[in-house]
Amino acid sequence: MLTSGLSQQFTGGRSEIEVRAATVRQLLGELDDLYPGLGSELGTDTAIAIDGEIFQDPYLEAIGADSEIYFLPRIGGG
Amino acid sequence: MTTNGNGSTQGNGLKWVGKRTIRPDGVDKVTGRAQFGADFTLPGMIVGQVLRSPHAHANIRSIKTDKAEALPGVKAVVTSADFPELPSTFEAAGEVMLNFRDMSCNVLARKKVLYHGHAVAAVAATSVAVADQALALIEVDYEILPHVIDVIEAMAPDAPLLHDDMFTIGVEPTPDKPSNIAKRVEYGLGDIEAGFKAADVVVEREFTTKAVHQGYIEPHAAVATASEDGQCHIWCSTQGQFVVRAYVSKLLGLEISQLRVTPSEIGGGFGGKTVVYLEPLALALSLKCHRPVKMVMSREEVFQASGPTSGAHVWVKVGATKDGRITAAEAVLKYQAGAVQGSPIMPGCMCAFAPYDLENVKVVGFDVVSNRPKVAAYRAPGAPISEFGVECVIDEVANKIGMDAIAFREKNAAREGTHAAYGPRFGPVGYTETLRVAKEHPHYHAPLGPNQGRGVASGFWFNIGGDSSAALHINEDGTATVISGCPDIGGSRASLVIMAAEILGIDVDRVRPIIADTSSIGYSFLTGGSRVTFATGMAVIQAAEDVVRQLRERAAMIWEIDVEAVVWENGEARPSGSNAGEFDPLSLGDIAAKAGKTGGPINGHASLNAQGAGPAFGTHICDVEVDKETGRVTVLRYTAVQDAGKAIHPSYVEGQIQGGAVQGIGWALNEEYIYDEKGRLENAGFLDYRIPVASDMPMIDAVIVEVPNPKHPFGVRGVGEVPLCPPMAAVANAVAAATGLRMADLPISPPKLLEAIDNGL
Amino acid sequence: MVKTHVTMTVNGEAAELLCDTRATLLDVLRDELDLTGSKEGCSSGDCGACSVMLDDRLVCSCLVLGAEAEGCAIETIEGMADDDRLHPLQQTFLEEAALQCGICTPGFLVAAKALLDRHPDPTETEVRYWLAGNLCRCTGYDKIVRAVMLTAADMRGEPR
Amino acid sequence: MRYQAPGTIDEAVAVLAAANGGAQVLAGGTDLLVQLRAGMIGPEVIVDIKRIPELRAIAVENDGFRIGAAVAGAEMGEHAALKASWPGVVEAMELIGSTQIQGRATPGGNLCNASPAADCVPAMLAASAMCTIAGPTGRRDLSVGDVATGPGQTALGKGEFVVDFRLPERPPRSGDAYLRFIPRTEMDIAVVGAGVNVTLDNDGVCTAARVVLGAVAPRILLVPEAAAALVGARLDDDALGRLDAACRAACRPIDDKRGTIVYRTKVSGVLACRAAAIAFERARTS
Repeated sequence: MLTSGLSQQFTGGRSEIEVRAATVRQLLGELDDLYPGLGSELGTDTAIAIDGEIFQDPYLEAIGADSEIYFLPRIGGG
Repeated sequence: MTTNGNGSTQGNGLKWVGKRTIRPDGVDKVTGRAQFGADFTLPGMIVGQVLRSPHAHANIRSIKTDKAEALPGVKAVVTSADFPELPSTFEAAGEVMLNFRDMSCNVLARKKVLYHGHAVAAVAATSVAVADQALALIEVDYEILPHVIDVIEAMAPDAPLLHDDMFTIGVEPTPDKPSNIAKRVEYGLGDIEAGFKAADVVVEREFTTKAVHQGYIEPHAAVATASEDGQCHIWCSTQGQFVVRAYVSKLLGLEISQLRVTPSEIGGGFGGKTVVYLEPLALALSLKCHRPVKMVMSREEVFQASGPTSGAHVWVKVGATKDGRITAAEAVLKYQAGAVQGSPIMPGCMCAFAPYDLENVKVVGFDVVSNRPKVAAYRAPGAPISEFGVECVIDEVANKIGMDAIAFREKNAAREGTHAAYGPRFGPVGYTETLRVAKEHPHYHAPLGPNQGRGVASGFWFNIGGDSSAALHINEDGTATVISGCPDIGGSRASLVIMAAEILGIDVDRVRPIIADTSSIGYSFLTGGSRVTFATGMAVIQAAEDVVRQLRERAAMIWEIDVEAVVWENGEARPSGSNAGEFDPLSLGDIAAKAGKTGGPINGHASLNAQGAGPAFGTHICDVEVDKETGRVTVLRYTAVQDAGKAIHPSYVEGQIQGGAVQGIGWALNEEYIYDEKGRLENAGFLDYRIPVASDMPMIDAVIVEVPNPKHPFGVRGVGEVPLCPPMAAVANAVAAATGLRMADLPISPPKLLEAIDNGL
Repeated sequence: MVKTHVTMTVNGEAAELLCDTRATLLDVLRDELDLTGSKEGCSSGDCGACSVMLDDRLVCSCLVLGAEAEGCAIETIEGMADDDRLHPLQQTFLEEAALQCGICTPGFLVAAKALLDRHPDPTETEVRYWLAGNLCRCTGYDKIVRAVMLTAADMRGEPR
Repeated sequence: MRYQAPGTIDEAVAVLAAANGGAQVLAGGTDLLVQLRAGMIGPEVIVDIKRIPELRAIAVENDGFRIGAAVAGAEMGEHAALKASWPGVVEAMELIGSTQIQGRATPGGNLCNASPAADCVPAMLAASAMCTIAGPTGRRDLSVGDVATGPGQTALGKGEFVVDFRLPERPPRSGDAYLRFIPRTEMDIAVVGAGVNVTLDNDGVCTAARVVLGAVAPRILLVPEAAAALVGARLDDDALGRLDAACRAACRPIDDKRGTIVYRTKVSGVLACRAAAIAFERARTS
């Protein structure tokens, strides 16, 4: 499970973290426990790619046992 | 123009999807009847004008408005003192997070003017002449400060500082000195050092691009009215009535329910009408005088004070093996944000290498403020800039290893399952199909004459989904009305009614669309990011399916059979089979006529947050001829291939591709913001900000490839953004082929190219 | 404010008004006569969105004073369709999707009609140069030029 | 601001005199209205000269042409005889702006706007055009080259205005041409302009020439050295080389948003040579 860009300042540069969670909401909670502030940071303005599919407003989306998750900035557009 | 169907299963058996129908709003727009922003009037309406900064950077010691207020005919004057001071925090507004202190400061300068043309005060008066006199009576005491325009100069430690509270985000530890660098971002995979070691050929180059304006022909315009009980209404030209409502209510401290926003027809936006400029000013003025206030920007104001996209400095390094495999790719991007933070640096970084399957990649980006207007979105915000540099270097690498430019791209192309440079794996994508179609296109094999050259470049954009609402009303006679909340900027009404007619199985002419104001339809995010046909289309489809379900229920009631025994086909309810019973089919009209007797009106609704937007790729081919005595570049032939997923209305898909390509050619050859030594914009008009004219261009062959997006019922991806990504590199690569010169600084204007030719650069 | 008395014919109808001497013909059409089909894109003659016919000459109405129109015959986009029948150019623009946002469309139609009234058989290059004073940012001009060429052929009675 | 549209030259002179300095002459208005809108000018009275019949006429006169100062560019382009005799002058006028601008823009306005980049003036000067100026003290003649004295400055006195242009009779075996460079194909202000007018003998040797450059100095530039490079020569590489060098040497351009000193200097020679080639060809076939 990878995070990149800004959130690295919370994990001290670590970009790959294993977490047990069944939904995005649980995942963010777990991350906050590991790295205080990270979960809420990611919860506010971040999109999540779960196994390649990007969710702009993730919250209750289900996460599989070995799902690959990426945190991305939300995309706007012209 | 041809359509390369690509085994799109969704393409089969469709009655309306893919047809070139007449757009529902067309007649109004060819007769002059359509009402755009500046065409709207209200009884008792007065006009507002804006006082703008003559300086690039200055402290505002004081603003005296008493003389202006005393002028007969002046009804209201506003300055930043009339706007609540907002904290510098990112807050949700509709779908996006924004720093409202920055937005407020851009709408009206507070304490400081940050660019030439920055709004300082606004006046409402009984006529433009009186308003202009009043502006002249406003006394602003400026303390002029040193300014900085260029992005590299703005990053220098001793550069004039725009914001003394700006400490670069994204570097550890956070700097203790403020700077003009708002943010540093980084993306990467693998080990680039090892990757470059494994390369046989490495190409490294610096590029610069200039700030360019979206160049919509309709200037910003708004009419606002506020009643004595605080109820407010804005009519304006915008890409999103709901974001105008969110922004203006936040900027003026209103409750959202107090404000209703009605979008006019919109005369172009390309991302530039996703923010607010006049709307909050007009409403603030109306809140003071309770008269409807109309404000329209002049073309000069549009250039001075509305958002161009970033100018940038781009460094790209790519390494590859002799047999054409990219081993490492690296880029550093420095984007101008304008006067306040918020350049499209993140998408710029994410898109830079997105078309390629790379094991080792690193992109670092900087968001940099300088004394220019705040940038606004412009088609695929940020992507065309980084992709220009990357696609030029890709071309050079291919040349160095003696490989065909398309073959080299094919060998490294992102496919389904490829890890995008920004992380996640791609689902089904059509990049390789666009390359194949480009390679097989006659254009790619046509002979070239002396001083002529051919260039190829590709482009990528994510496309987005997001919040959309739609309603579908069945009228008593069986006709239908589709109601959506997204302004129609380039034919989306046509695609929405096509999708509704397809699901209902009725004639497309029996479905009429309207675009509702913020009080008449559920929240819908703006028209942008190539999302309307995808996301709002999804909402329309779901609303239509909701209606079909109700129609089957009504038919079941009329026939007194189980609803499961009723099917909906070609606009009629039929018994599912002989055992369901023998009934004559009921048309939509038959059922609509009995609606009152079977439970009341039949209406469908859908509100959703569309996920699963399909990433899209395009590949362009450009032929140019260079006049080596004058440095003029003439575009002789242009072909643009793009994966649309599914073209609901092919003509408007082609139109998006052709328009984007020509905007990109303008960006490549002539368009730029020119500043004098005092930091004043020198070319704030269509005379010297040179957008392409009809006689500059050849026909643009738009070729649609269809690799369906599995997440959309018809396979739609979205088309509006991608076409602006490839052209700058396609033109630069063609110029390189014609002259042997690598022009790395845009625009490739005649003086620049002639100098390079004469110095054999 | 000094006003000038002006009488003119607009789309065949007599119009009489007092206009501010600084007001352009475009201001008069839009603000006094409520003919908002002619658009203001630049007010400097660079975009052509305000194109009208003045005594059978194609002009930018933003570069003509209202007062100058005294005694003149003006034709605007509002006068292009004949009762409920669209002009062939209007019809072809719809069929060929030669408009996207639509803000430049009235100017293009007025300018294209002026071309076809003079030159029924223009080359693509002639069409592109004749229309060079009409800016369009949406279409890249392709479908507009095609629509004008196609209409010219139709009006010459050539089979498509 | 008042608007007046006199019907005769004398009326116009009277109106202008009465306004003593506060008046602005309006011909096509394609520059004037932009300046008015931008607040660059604020006249008390606008004097529209388009209602004066003589100023709207093109007449053949002692085998030359008399062109009213308020004739529109499109009208010059539609005048077959004028276009046949002075194609360079007509094409220069027709280069100004769009079809829409051509419906209004006039040679009088182009001259009196006194822009160093005016398109029709170099061609007119190459053609040795004279203009008639009317004023309180009567009429006088002035070469088109002497009307503009600097950017935005003219030699016209209070109450004076340009009435018409006079093009001489077209001599046999002579031809003219005008070329300009702009970044786009239309709608821009000239970065460099070059007008050439030549007369040849039966062997195709140049016996007389005038070469004029635009947008490379504060005023439109008549370049006798460039003309000398052509006189006595056929259109060969030597002559073109001398023409090119003479033009570059004569340039005194500036760097601005439309072009650089280096660029304007180089391109002045390029355009002069290309215009000369067209003028020679026209002279040969005339």
